[in-house]
Amino acid sequence: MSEKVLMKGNEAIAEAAVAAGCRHYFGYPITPQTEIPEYMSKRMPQVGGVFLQAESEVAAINMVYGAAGAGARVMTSSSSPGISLKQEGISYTAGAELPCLIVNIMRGGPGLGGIQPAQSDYFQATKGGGHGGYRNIVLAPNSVQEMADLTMLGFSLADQYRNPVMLLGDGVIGQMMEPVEIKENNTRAVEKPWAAVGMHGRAKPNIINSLYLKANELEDHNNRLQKKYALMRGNEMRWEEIHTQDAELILVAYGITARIAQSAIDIARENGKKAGLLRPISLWPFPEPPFVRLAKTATAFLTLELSAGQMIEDVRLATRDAKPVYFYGRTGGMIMSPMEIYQEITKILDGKEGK
Amino acid sequence: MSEKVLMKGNEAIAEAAVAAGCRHYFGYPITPQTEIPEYMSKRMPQVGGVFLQAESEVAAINMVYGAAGAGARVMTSSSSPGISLKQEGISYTAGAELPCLIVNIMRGGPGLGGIQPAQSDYFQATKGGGHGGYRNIVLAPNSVQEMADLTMLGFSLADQYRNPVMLLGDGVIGQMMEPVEIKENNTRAVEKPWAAVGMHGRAKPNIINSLYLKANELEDHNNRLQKKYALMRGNEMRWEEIHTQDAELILVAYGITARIAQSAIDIARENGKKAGLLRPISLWPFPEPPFVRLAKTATAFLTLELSAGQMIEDVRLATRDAKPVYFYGRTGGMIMSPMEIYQEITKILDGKEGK
Amino acid sequence: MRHEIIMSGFGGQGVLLMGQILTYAGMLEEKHVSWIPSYGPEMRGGTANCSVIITEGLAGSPMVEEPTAAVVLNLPSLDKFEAAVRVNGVLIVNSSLIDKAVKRQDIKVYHVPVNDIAIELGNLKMANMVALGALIAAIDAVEMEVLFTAFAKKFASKPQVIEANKAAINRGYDYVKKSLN
Amino acid sequence: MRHEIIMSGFGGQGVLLMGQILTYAGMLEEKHVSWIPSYGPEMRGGTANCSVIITEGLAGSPMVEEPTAAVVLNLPSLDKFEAAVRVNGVLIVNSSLIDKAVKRQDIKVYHVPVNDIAIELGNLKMANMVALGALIAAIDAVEMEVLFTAFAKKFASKPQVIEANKAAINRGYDYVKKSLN
Amino acid sequence: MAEVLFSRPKALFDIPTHYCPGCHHGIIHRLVAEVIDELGIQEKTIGVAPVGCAVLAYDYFNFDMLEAAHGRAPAVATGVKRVHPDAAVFTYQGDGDLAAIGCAEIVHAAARGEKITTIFVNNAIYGMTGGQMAPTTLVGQVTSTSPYGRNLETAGMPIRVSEMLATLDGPAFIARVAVNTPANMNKAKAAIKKAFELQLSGQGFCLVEVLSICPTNWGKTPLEAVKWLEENMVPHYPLGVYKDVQEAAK
Amino acid sequence: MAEVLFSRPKALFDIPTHYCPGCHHGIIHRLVAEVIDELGIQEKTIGVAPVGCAVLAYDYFNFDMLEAAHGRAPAVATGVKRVHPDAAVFTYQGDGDLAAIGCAEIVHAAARGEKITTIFVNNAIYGMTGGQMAPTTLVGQVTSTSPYGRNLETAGMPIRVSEMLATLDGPAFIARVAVNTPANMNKAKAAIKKAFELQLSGQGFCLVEVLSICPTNWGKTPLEAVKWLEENMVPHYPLGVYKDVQEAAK
Amino acid sequence: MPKPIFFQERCKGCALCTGACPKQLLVMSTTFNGKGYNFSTCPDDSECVGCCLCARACPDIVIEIHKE
Amino acid sequence: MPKPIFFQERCKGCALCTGACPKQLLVMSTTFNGKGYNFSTCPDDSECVGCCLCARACPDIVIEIHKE
Ligand SMILES: Cc1ncc(C[n+]2csc(CCOP(=O)(O)OP(=O)(O)O)c2C)c(N)n1
Ligand SMILES: Cc1ncc(C[n+]2csc(CCOP(=O)(O)OP(=O)(O)O)c2C)c(N)n1
Ligand code: SF4
Ligand code: SF4
Ligand code: SF4
Ligand code: SF4
Ligand code: SF4
Ligand code: SF4
Ligand SMILES: [Mg+2]
Ligand SMILES: [Mg+2]
Repeated sequence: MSEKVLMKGNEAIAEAAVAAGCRHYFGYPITPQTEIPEYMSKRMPQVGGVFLQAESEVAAINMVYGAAGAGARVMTSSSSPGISLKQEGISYTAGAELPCLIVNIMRGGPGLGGIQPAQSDYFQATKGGGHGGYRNIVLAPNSVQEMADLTMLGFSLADQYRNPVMLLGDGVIGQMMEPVEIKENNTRAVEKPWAAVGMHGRAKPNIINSLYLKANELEDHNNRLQKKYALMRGNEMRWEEIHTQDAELILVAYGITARIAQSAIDIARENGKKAGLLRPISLWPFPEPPFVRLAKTATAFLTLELSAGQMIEDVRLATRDAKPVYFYGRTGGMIMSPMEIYQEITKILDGKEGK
Repeated sequence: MSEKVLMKGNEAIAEAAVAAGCRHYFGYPITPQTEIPEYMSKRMPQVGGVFLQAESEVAAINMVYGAAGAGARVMTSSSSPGISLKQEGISYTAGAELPCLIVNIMRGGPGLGGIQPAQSDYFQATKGGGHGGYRNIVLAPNSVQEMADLTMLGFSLADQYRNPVMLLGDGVIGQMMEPVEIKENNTRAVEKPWAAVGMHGRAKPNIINSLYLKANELEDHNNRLQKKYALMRGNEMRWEEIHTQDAELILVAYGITARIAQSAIDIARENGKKAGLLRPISLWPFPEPPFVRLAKTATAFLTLELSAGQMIEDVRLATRDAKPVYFYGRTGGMIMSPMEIYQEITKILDGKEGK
Repeated sequence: MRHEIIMSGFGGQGVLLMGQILTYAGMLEEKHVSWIPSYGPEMRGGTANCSVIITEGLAGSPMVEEPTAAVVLNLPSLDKFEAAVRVNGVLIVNSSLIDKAVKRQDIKVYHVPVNDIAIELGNLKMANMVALGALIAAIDAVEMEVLFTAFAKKFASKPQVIEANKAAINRGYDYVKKSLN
Repeated sequence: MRHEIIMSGFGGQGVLLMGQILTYAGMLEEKHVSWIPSYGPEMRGGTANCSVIITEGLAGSPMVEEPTAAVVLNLPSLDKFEAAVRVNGVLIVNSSLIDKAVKRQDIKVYHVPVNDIAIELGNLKMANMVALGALIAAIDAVEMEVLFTAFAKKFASKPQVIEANKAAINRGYDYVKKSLN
Repeated sequence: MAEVLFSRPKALFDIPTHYCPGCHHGIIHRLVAEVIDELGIQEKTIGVAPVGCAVLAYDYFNFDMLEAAHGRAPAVATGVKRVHPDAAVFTYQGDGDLAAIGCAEIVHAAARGEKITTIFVNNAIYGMTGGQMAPTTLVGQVTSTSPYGRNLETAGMPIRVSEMLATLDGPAFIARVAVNTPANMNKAKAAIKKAFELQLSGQGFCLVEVLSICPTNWGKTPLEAVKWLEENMVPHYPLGVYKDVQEAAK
Repeated sequence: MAEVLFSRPKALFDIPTHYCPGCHHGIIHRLVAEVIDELGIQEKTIGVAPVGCAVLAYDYFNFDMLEAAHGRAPAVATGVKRVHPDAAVFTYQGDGDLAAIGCAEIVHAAARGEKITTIFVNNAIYGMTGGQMAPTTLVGQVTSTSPYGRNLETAGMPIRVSEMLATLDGPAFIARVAVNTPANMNKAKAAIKKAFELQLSGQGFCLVEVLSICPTNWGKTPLEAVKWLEENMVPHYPLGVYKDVQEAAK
Repeated sequence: MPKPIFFQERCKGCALCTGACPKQLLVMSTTFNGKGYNFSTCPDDSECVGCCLCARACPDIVIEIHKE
Repeated sequence: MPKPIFFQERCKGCALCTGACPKQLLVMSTTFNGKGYNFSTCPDDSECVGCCLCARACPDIVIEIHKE
């Protein structure tokens, strides 16, 4: 399995999950991620795993809760409206500290919206679309290869921290095909002595739970969670930098937008304009260190999103508003072209744009 | 109805809604807001209105969607886990631009959590717990009187902007009784020529919808929404200031926490410490102007929340990190005392605390 | 004076209502008042309690941590709140159900057999009103007349119960006033 | 050279597969490649199209706005993409179904009766492969041998179809090469 | 002058639909529109469109409509009906929409006896998303998420919605029909008409399940699909009236 | 030495419960525990607790458990069972949990023939949240959200869950029982036992609906409540076996 | 005489109408309409009985039945 | 002789056991246990037949039936 194959991003997620030892998939069809359940419905029976098409996204995330609580490596996937429906379940999964992978291949909204690519679920993914103040690790691939690699990483991190991990992609990366190498399973095998598997001689029952009726106990639980989140912040920030060292203008983009930004930077450099790219790979924890560093050397930042502006808040927070942070976005499935971005770059570097 | 009566915050919401002409309530019981549906189940039949206990929160928000789309003044209410379940429906309601009031009387989380008061759904309410990048107006009362007044205001704003409005309370304000005057209906009567009421001679059907299959049309729709949101930002920021003029330290708190902070400020002032309170009443749009102004006169901000820290991001963004922003929070239903806050004030003003 | 009062007892003992009537009376006197119950499953079979604030000053936080006065109608309530009462504060103990001794020396303690008095008056359910009268005697938070008005307003739809409860309030009041002599 | 190619036609005409095989070939030549389909309900009964990038440079954005080459297998596709083709770019037109004239003068246009050729070869379904051959003849994006390998790999489980399709690709290729003379 | 024996009903706009060739959605739309014409209720009809292939129904029907979230049409219709008790409110839903994600909403609308009409198009598959298994997919049927055929052991038997809902007290009328033959089409139309009439006379919840073809995702020509429906769907989903308060009252 | 004729089952911890005086939840817990003891499956039992008064069931049962979101116990149990096909997996759910918010999940677990057991405690009310109307509340019954009595016109008739689910092909066993008399308690226990046995032998989904009292929210003493159950609930919810694949096979 | 009138550009070529005509009068074209479909035709409508079954079978309301 | 043994502090005073005893042997106390409930008692257990019905009726497993 270490030869390159041509795969859709969605398929790469599925095959990487199989390679990572995921043997339980629960999901519900929705464009543009339906290739994931479809692929799983083929593959799982072949590897002795379970593919179950749930009656809804709500049921799917709660099946994930059950399977994760029972000790399995498990995943679900959906797209924007379906992910909204999973918010209660995600909060429960985070509250009960259950490891699992949740994939959101974003489409345009709000509401039914459309089925074309978007990045307008950034807030939902990173700030907690569910209630109660939990955190998920959020990973944002920008290529089919990363779809596969971050899937494996996601399972590792989920088990390591006993926490849900969200893979946040967009319709473009989900639908596009690129060469990809599905690596051999490089995830850690983790013991799950806490799982509800039947007592089988164990003295005390294992309980999977997020209920703490006494306020002080719930606060203790939250404090434990916050400690864990601090640990994640310390260890799990991931990003990529391209041409940032001498850059006057730092483009900030994730997922497909980062790919387009890269093309735009090529054009800019050809035209003697010093633009660079800072690509957050972990959207939560948001990779603050490079922002702090680059806020010293660059003159401005330009956040690019397929939304009306969400990550820009984290960019401003990470840079402590030390330098102007500009924004350019498209919504509803419209995708910006490298040329569009280049024009924004020009406007800023030629000083025609107020902040 | 203009005499003062003693009412629970939850009841004040319900009675104010009745006074505001709301004749359709759809909801599902959940502590600590069940007094709202209970009150409505008594009152609605008396005023010829509809009380319907839905089969779930998901059904309830979609009934609201239907009733709002059919032109009614309508509301629902729930608490944290139930609000998570409504996220898809809220996104639809925002996407289809339907006016309605959604009440969240927050309790501790994540997951099932507990039933004691909390403020850990701030992100969900203000950033969009649902998908697709919409905005709701979010109002945060800090007394039973405001529960009533902001309910009426909420209905007005919802109709005015054709947008969902969320009333974000906490278990304390929901459960506490205070004297309250249910004012006479001061909401504007708004025509709803767009509503699906049957054509009755109209030439073209009215369609309630959030689907735009063509990306450019969905982008146009989003641009229209963003324009509306900008209008709201311009017109609907609300806040209260207490002792801020000469304050060195600005406490920032909403809802019940603001009440406690006020007591703490009393103690501080008695002890010669210049603390003041900036209380956001609209959490979205977040009231930036006073922050910008006070960032010039004060030396620091202290954000107080019944959460692990959510509004603090908006405080930092609003102040542009011009002054240190400290944080103190309790979670899980634990409530800070004025004394606890006073100690934080002391630490900061006596310079013992690094940012 | 800022009164911060906790009332606590079994689920069925009517402590929430007792607090509401006191709060209502405070409102009628145009003071700043608030009432807040404990809520949740612990109510079921367990104890119920509420916090009442009556003040002429700032309303502020409705939560009571160190009550200026507490009424405890059963043993678990005594165990829970004895330590919390503010120095020089007041503790009304339902001596009909609680025979444990109060340890605090720095507060004023009134032992009132509210159940017995209520039974004597013909209805155990009025024990809460007996306790309320006792509390008012001890802390003078509101006028007795206003308290009666509050009760009457609350029970406007059941005028037949008013007189008996008024008597219960009076009996509790007198019991404490007498002990003050 | 960075090839940015759009292939477009009816839902059933196999344009997505055609793009995948080209992309596969590009991958076998160790170039940077990407393929992305249009998706959604417009596929149903309407047109389908895909974008293919084959380049030795940076992969970058997989979206194609101004194709260096376009293959249009039906009239709506011509209407949709004619204007987009880059100056000096290539347009392969399925003349079996499209008799509308191409207006652009600044691009290279090849009219290939791919349906007719495919029917002649005995299977209308191979029209896409005829078009693919024609495209390669026009733009030389990959080696023909590699293209055959790509096809063979893709259809490893159906070896019986390989030869016929190879013939179809060749026929398309020859048709264009001949017209170049 | 020419007499017109058959033409488009008024309640349907004169525009082409996006449905695949042969798809029964088009016929079912027409029957609904004919009934609305015949009852003369176009002006007071409010429809609720599903998420499914019929998501654009509001483009075709010529009366007020709301587009519901996937599966929630009965809840949306409930909201509408409670505001306009005199309106003719109906939902139009596919089998994924109604029987999978919207299962709770349809059961409870039925149980409440909500005075709405539901047109339930059962084509044994998720059409719009490209042919995944539905709760009504037959055992052994190959779909894109049951590539080895629906497996009885892991996915269970297909749900018979009409039979299940008929056990509730709230429904006034429940029937299963098909539009595969002229005779069945007549029965289908009669059932739809009754389902509107009983709603309007306040009898309760009314549902008509229409067996339908999805040639595209079944991988069949329309004529093959009709045959498959007759040979495979009808045996598992017997046509007939499952509940009728009017008949019961007689 | 004293022979012990009756004592606490092993599968129940020896601690007091939070249930109200007289609440049948305690009896039903005990019956489940007795069955688990008798079948000797404590070590391989995995329970799923609901949100409802039984939310703390995991404090009382002495085996592995998961606390599910409100209504989602069947989905959670499905996840568990698919990971541990040999485990005895059961959900314990109230009527609000199972019949209202969790309606889709129970219907689909039943339809899939998911090999789990469901103990469905029908007390015609939302106990935990303080006595609101449930889908199973009787017409005319006063609750905190039906203060004038459940209104047939606006809220519909109470759902008979066992009858509804019995129309599906997936269930192996469905019975309605009560624990109001010694004889009924015996039948209840026998039904629960069968519902575990048939799960373990892989027959399919098994559900036992137990009529139960909520003296607190019914506003009655426990003895009055038992009487009310007999006089009001049993007539609308007839006791009996609604499905039994074993009997059917005979 | 009754006869079927086709709105040819709307036809999707599904052929359901051909199966519905009791007189088997309808035939699919071998040429395409603007959408690219073979469309339904009635080469000889003289035997048409005006039963409308073809029209009712058509999902796309391609056919009207007129009577002179 | 069989007889009921009460775990008195667990009793919630619901009285379900008193209704269940075929011999009507059980009586609620007039005093309270630590939880504040009147508790069930068997003032004279000599007629107890060890049927266990009281124990089975108890939701709180307050009663064990022992036999000497
Ligand atoms: C919450 C949510 N989940 C999933 C989808 C994706 N989706 C759209 S239509 C559909 C199924 C449609 O099938 P059906 O209801 O049977 O209608 P048909 O297309 O067959 O007429 C699905 C799963 C969605 N839009 N929203
Ligand atoms: C999503 C969600 N909605 C609502 C609630 C509040 N809630 C808790 S228990 C309950 C109903 C319990 O009733 P039932 O299931 O009948 O169980 P019982 O208490 O009667 O045994 C409700 C509505 C919740 N916890 N979560
Ligand atoms: S996909 Fe199926 S259901 Fe949808 S329009 Fe096409 S044939 Fe009809
Ligand atoms: S509220 Fe009702 S169901 Fe809940 S424990 Fe009390 S009696 Fe039992
Ligand atoms: S109207 Fe009848 S006879 Fe005439 S073409 Fe149509 S189906 Fe045939
Ligand atoms: S049924 Fe209609 S669409 Fe189909 S072939 Fe006949 S006329 Fe054309
Ligand atoms: S065991 Fe039987 S006879 Fe003895 S006390 Fe109990 S119920 Fe009565
Ligand atoms: S049944 Fe149990 S709890 Fe109830 S009174 Fe008897 S011993 Fe006590
Ligand atoms: Mg379908
Ligand atoms: Mg219940």
